[in-house]
Amino acid sequence: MSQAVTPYLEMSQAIMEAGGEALKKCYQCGTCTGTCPWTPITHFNIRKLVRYGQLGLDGIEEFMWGCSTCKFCVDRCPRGVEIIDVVTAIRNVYSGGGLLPQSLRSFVGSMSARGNPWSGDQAKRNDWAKEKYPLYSSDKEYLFWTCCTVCYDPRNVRLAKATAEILNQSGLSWGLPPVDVNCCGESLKKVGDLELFERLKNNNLDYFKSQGVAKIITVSPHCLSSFKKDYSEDYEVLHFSELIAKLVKESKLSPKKDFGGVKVTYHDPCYLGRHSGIYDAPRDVLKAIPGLDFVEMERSREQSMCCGGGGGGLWMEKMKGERLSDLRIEEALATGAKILATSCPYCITMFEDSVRTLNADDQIQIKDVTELVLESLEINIDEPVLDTCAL
Amino acid sequence: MVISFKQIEEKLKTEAKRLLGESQVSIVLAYGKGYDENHPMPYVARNPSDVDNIVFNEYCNYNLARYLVRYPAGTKIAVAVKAADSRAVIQLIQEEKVKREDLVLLGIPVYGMKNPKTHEIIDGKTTGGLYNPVLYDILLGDEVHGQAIQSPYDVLAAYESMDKEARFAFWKKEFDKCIRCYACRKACPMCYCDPCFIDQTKPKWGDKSPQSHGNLMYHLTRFHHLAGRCIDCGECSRACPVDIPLYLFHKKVAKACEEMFGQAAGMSIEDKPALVNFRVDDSDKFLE
Amino acid sequence: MSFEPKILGIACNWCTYTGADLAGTTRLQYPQNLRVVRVMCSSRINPSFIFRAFQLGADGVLVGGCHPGDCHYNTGNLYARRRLAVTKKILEFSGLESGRFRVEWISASEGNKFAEVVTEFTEQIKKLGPQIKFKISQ
Amino acid sequence: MLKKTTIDKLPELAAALMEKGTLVAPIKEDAGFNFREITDAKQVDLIFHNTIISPKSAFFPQMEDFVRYQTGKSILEAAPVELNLKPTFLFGVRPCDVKSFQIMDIHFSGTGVVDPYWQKRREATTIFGFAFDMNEAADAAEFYHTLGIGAADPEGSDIFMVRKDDILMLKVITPKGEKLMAGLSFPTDASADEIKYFDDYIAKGHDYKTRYTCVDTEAIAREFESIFDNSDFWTKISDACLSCGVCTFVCPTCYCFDICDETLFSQGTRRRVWDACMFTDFTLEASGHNPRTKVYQRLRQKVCHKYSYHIRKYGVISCVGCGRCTRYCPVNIDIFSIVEEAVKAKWYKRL
Amino acid sequence: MSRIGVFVCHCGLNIAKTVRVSELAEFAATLPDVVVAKDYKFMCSTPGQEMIVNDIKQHKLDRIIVTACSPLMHEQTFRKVLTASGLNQYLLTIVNIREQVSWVTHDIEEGTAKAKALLNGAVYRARLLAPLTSRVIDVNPNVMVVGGGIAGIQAALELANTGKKVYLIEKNSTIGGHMAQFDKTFPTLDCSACILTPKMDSVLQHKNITMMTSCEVSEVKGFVGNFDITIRQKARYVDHSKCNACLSCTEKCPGKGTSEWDESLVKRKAIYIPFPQAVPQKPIIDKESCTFFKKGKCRLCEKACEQKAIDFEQQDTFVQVKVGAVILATGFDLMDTKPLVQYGYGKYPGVYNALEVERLFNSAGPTGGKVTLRDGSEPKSIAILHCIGSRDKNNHEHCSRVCCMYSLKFSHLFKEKTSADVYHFYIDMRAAGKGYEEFYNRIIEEDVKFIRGKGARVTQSADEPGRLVVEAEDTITGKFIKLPVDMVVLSSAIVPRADARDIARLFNLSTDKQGFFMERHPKLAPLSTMSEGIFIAGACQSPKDIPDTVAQAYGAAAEALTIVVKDKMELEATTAMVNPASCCGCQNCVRVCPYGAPSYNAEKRVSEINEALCKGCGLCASVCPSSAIIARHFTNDQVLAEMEGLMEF
Repeated sequence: MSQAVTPYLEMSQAIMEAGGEALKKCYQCGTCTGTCPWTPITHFNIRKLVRYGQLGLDGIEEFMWGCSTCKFCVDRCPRGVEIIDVVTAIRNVYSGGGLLPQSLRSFVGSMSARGNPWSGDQAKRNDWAKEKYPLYSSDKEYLFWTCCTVCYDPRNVRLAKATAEILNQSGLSWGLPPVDVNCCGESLKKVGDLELFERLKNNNLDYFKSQGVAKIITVSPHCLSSFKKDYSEDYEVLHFSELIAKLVKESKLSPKKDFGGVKVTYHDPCYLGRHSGIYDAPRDVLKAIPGLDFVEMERSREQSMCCGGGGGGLWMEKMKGERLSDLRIEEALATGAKILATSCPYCITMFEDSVRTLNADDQIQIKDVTELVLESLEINIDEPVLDTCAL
Repeated sequence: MVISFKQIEEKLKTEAKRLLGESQVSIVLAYGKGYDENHPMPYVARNPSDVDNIVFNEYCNYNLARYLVRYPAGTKIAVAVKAADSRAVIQLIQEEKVKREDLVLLGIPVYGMKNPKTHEIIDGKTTGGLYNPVLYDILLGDEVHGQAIQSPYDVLAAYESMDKEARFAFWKKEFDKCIRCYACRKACPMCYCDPCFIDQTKPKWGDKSPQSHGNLMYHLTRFHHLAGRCIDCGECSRACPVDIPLYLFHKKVAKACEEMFGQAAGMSIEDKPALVNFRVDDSDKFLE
Repeated sequence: MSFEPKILGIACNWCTYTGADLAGTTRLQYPQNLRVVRVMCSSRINPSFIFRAFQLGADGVLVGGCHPGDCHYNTGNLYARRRLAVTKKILEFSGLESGRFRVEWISASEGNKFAEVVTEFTEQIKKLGPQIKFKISQ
Repeated sequence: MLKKTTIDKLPELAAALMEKGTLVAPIKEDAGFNFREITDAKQVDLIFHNTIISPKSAFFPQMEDFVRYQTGKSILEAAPVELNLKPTFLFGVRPCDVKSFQIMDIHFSGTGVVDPYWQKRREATTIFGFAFDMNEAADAAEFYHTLGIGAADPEGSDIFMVRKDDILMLKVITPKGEKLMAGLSFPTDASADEIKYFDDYIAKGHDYKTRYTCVDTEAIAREFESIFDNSDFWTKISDACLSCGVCTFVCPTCYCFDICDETLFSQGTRRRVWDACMFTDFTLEASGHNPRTKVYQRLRQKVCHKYSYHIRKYGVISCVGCGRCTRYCPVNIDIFSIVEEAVKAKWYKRL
Repeated sequence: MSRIGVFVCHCGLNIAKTVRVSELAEFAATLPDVVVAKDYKFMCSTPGQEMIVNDIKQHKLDRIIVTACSPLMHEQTFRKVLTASGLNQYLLTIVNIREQVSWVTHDIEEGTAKAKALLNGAVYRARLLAPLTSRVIDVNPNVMVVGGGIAGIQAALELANTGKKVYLIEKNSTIGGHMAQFDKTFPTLDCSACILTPKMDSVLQHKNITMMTSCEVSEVKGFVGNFDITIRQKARYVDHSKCNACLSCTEKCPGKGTSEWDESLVKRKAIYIPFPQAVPQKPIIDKESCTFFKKGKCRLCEKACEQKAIDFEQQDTFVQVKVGAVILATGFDLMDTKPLVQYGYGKYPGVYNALEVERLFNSAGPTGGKVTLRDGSEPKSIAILHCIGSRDKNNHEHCSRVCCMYSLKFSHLFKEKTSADVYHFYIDMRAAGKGYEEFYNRIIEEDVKFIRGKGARVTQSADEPGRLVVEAEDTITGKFIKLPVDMVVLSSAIVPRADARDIARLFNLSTDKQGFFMERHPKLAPLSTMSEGIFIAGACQSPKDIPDTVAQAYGAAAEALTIVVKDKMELEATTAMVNPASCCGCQNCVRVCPYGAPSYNAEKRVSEINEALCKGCGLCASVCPSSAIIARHFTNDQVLAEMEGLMEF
């Protein structure tokens, strides 16, 4: 017996006021679900989520956390509905009532208390740099914005160091932000805590304004997208792969070490590709490194598959068989590549987990583009690599 | 090296004699002796013997382009053209009043022409400020370089910064001096309409009497008719017996046209006069 | 008695005049200082009309035409845009307050825009006061 | 008898005249001097060579309102414009300009029908002639000597003035001048040698050389009649001419005018305005036909009117040689050279 | 000197409420030249009109001013009144004191004052009104129909049957258009060729129709009633006058070209007729694929032709055609779905677009009507994906209207010709035409499966090579469907012809956002356009099915007939004219006129205006520096006088 439900329009009104007004444009054609990478492997159904939002039906909370904001559906939607904004709005309205899943509670708690998602001590933010690199001051050209993940996560610290070393090599004037800055808040916003996001954003903005920051380099596409879309426009924000591509083209950086023809394939992070439209820069860099045999995966560029880390996915536990990063690793292995290169700390983390759970870490290595460039410049930043699983 | 007027005169004479001798052209428009040295006159040489009366000195600043429309279409004419005059010829070609192939342009690069009334050097303040002809077949002397190139519109700054009341008072005083002798209209190479709109009686655009409103209508409409066509030769102001500074207003309209339509008058034969042309993406800001 | 300006309106038959009629049929109220001359196209407006209007004592002149691209004679108002722009520059340089001459693109369906523009323009002219510069004193 | 005053007392003389009526004298303007009604006595000074527009504008103004009428009503009921004239003093008129009044009198009052406006203004005006300064060279454009006018020719003036350094001598010529001078208190009588100086100055005036060619009016008229059909001559002469209206508007002996109605709302004014034979629509007929469309025809008309037809009709050349037309012509066309060229070989040599 | 009659209308209370009409009439009486000034309750009523006629006769009036509603309302009515009373209809001025005075103010003082000012302006203008006679020109009786599809054929036949001469211009080598490519038509499933070929033949036989295939419009001059159109006759390299259609030349030809007619599913000879019932049934040579043109030798077809009809030196020729009206029926194209990579069109051989499937069904098609895949095998399961590129902001926002119905037709034909299972991936099943819903029910009963969800992706099946997988969500169950199929049919968007914008520019039409021709009014004038005498019919105006297309063809034929049935046509009298005495030959008018009405007469060195081309906008009159151009009824002095009158009080 199907119990009758009545539309609860105040709820859909609230969702619309929280930024989801595109809700009303959807004519339920199902293209988004058909396109969504999660549909085949989970019971998450984005069209149904939007439908519940349209009529304000309850029971929405079970599957509103399935979306990793990979923007595949937004690109395909024939009505041009900004589905990510709808999802964010729904999460904002519902999470207000404390309906946050267990795995995200520590994430949001650390954000509000320590200004970073990794419960890392605020003061130790720049410890990875060991004072080897300069702090930003207004006379410098670039601010190298260190994403919290590359500050605190041992695996991703290598990205920060690699970037710093390459910047030194390039002769550009740059500097690090001080410890009192906090997370760019991209994932926090997608999780729905808009109020906290504003606070973190304003704190960063005050720092930018006080130092007269104009150009920002970041290694994380999430910071890139957050600065470009949610912060004010008067900053020129570059992903580090774009800068390397420019430097290589202007032959200010010349990769030397030959990798001996090893096969490499590239994964387009959703926030670098579909969100920010940068596809060719990382590929140009890889092709500039001698001895790398570049091969393209079947689902690449605009069709690239998500690693599952976006929209708070990095902090949510997913059951085995329901992880996109596993599928992506299999796709990479199918190309016969020995190295899976990408340019986002979230993807690096997700792939490192999957390659271990699939115990394929001997068949394929996960490398960030910056690491490959560093290696080809024959600069060694290695200390004993901590095994992240031990954490 | 200030080009000596004498050298140019000699070259002008030899060229004129050659062109008439070989009957490449039926008339040569140049400058001739007046009732004394510093009052030369425009002169038409029809056969080689006339060439001896040709002179060239620092007072020969007439724009000979205005005589071109007086001769029947197709007459082969050689005309001596200085910088501004060559732009007038280009503008006439643009408006199909003369054909390029009927003309032999004797370009005169010159600096140091003087205003006969004030004896001051004529420069960018009252004219377009160019020294070398924009278009010519034969150049009677090497190009003038090294003179200070100042924008012809600098002189406007003082007037543009005036407040509205002062500027209206200034122009009212100037236009009240006008005795409606129409020397400015007849001196202008671009004003070849005969009869002019002000001569019409049906409709009567302005009264014939030299009152301020009749003068205002005549002058403002003429400024509009020359919008995008005036080549800033300054002849109208020099021809005016009561010295009304008409070049100021023409410069302002020319500056506005250049800013709005991106095209200066008489600079290239391919251009189309600004006000008989349009661009779909002309911005509506012009009208704010 | 407060100053009641005399404003001359020149309206193109296909768009602005029809828009004005629409404002009438929809009973929109607007000040009655505007006196409209109907012409077939905004490109019919000779700049000398504008100078003559101010000489006849108009305190303000409002020209209305179709939006560029919608002209019934398809390029008419594109020429008009340039010619009226030059007219505006000439009036300004001659010392007339630039607020007294205004060009608006009003389509046949924009009755409300017509009423708004007339109301706003009348207020603006009231602020500027009577126009005595060009006016021919009898 | 001869009176005299000093240059620095001129303002008092001017003030005195202003009390008696309207004083019209040359005033400095941007482009040169022009006769204007004086409002402030200090404006009057006599350091000009000659005015741009001739003093004819004092008797024959560029715009003269005849009658004001209501549109829609018959013009017969309209009231003519009353010429309420105060006595006028035309101060500082050069001898050649004074002579021009006599030529203009032929047309405005000498040939039967009298033009009331010209006549009233002429009678109400006392002319203060003013001799040229003979120490200076004559202006390049002037050629009044050719027309038999002396640099200090008192003929036609009511009072004639000669300046010697800072002394200004005034001699009464006509009874009108006499009556006026009697009314003026302060100019003192001149001393004997000043009188002698004054008379010598007048005599010397006649030999003062300007551009000169012996002018036998009869011969000139015949010459122009014979050359009338020589269109090459006239085309060559008029090659440079713009056919604007400057020469006719500045000329003291040009008197052509046009009558036009200027209406506004329901009032209209019929007024006379100067016209120029050089304008294209001067001879435009109602049918649309225009006998003189070419520039050379119009220039020929202008020159022959003064140097041919006028002689045949009134026996006098309608030109006083003031040189204004040559000085202000935008392309420096010189009527004197045209006359010389027309009569070329014969008369010039015979001198 | 003029005797003006002023007639003020109360319009019931519409005007009288906020304008003191009697005071207005008294004021009018005081104005100079006003002989009669009256006010009446309803001027546009018959008694009102009679009052004017009587007053004209009685007071010998020669100018009439009607102070009432907008001229756009009743100017024609009062012009007829003047004509009836023997006065020239242009000696009339309407003063708009309703829409622009009484209805826009509540203050009767303001209203009356403004009405007086407007009336005063009208009196000043009326004094200068001149009688005008509108020119009459003769109308060319012929009509041109551009586009030989069903719309063009239908319109041409209708017009030809009325006795009018019709020129039917077709870009392709045969008429018939897209309809000739179909096998069956919905909803009646009658065979497309059976209902179309008879019409094509009657076009061929019809004495009033001149059929011009392989032709394109290259230039359009003239105006309604007198169009002068240049047609480019493309070189066919076969002289159709000599050819007797024996087609022996096509047998010998070695050339291989992709057959456009069969949507390049199959090759065709270099000398070919697109399909057996092509009209005209005479071949043409395709330059790109003809070995003679490519390598300079072969000429086998020339040898095979007894009629000696082959002519390799043939050039494009230009034909001048004069007509009175034009109907554009240029049809549509199917959207190229290659850019939509997610559907794999052009990448996977099993993916077809709608027209290709139509050719598969057609017995004259590449497979002789057998439904086989590109590798010849018979598909066992077929998926038809609706709305590909249509109803999609990123591609075409419009709904292409016919895809649902032809998709249903496809599924019927698939069921009939193969034993395959047929699936539809749709969003809404739009079956709104007559007999459409019934057709939909019939198809459902033929055991066709409908999945309510737009096809999201087509990929190659991992486990069964050669098969495809359609991924979509069945939004009814909310389940994600991965359907393995052999063949995918994309019902892609219907878009305007590639050269639609050029044709629009030739005929001075505007096109809408999607590129279809813009009708004058979507509801009240769907077949006429902003250009007088140019009409549109069929899919070139917007996607539509055959019944609507034919209906529009009838309509357009009727509209064209209204023009060409009369042999004379009255032109607007308010055109412009040049006063040669004042013209200085600056040619500004020639440069600006959008209609090319003014032309420069070189000997007289003055401009002249061809009044037939002139639309009366007055642009030339305002650019003329010596105001030599008189814009009749809006002359310079009339406008100046009106302005003076308006500003007097």
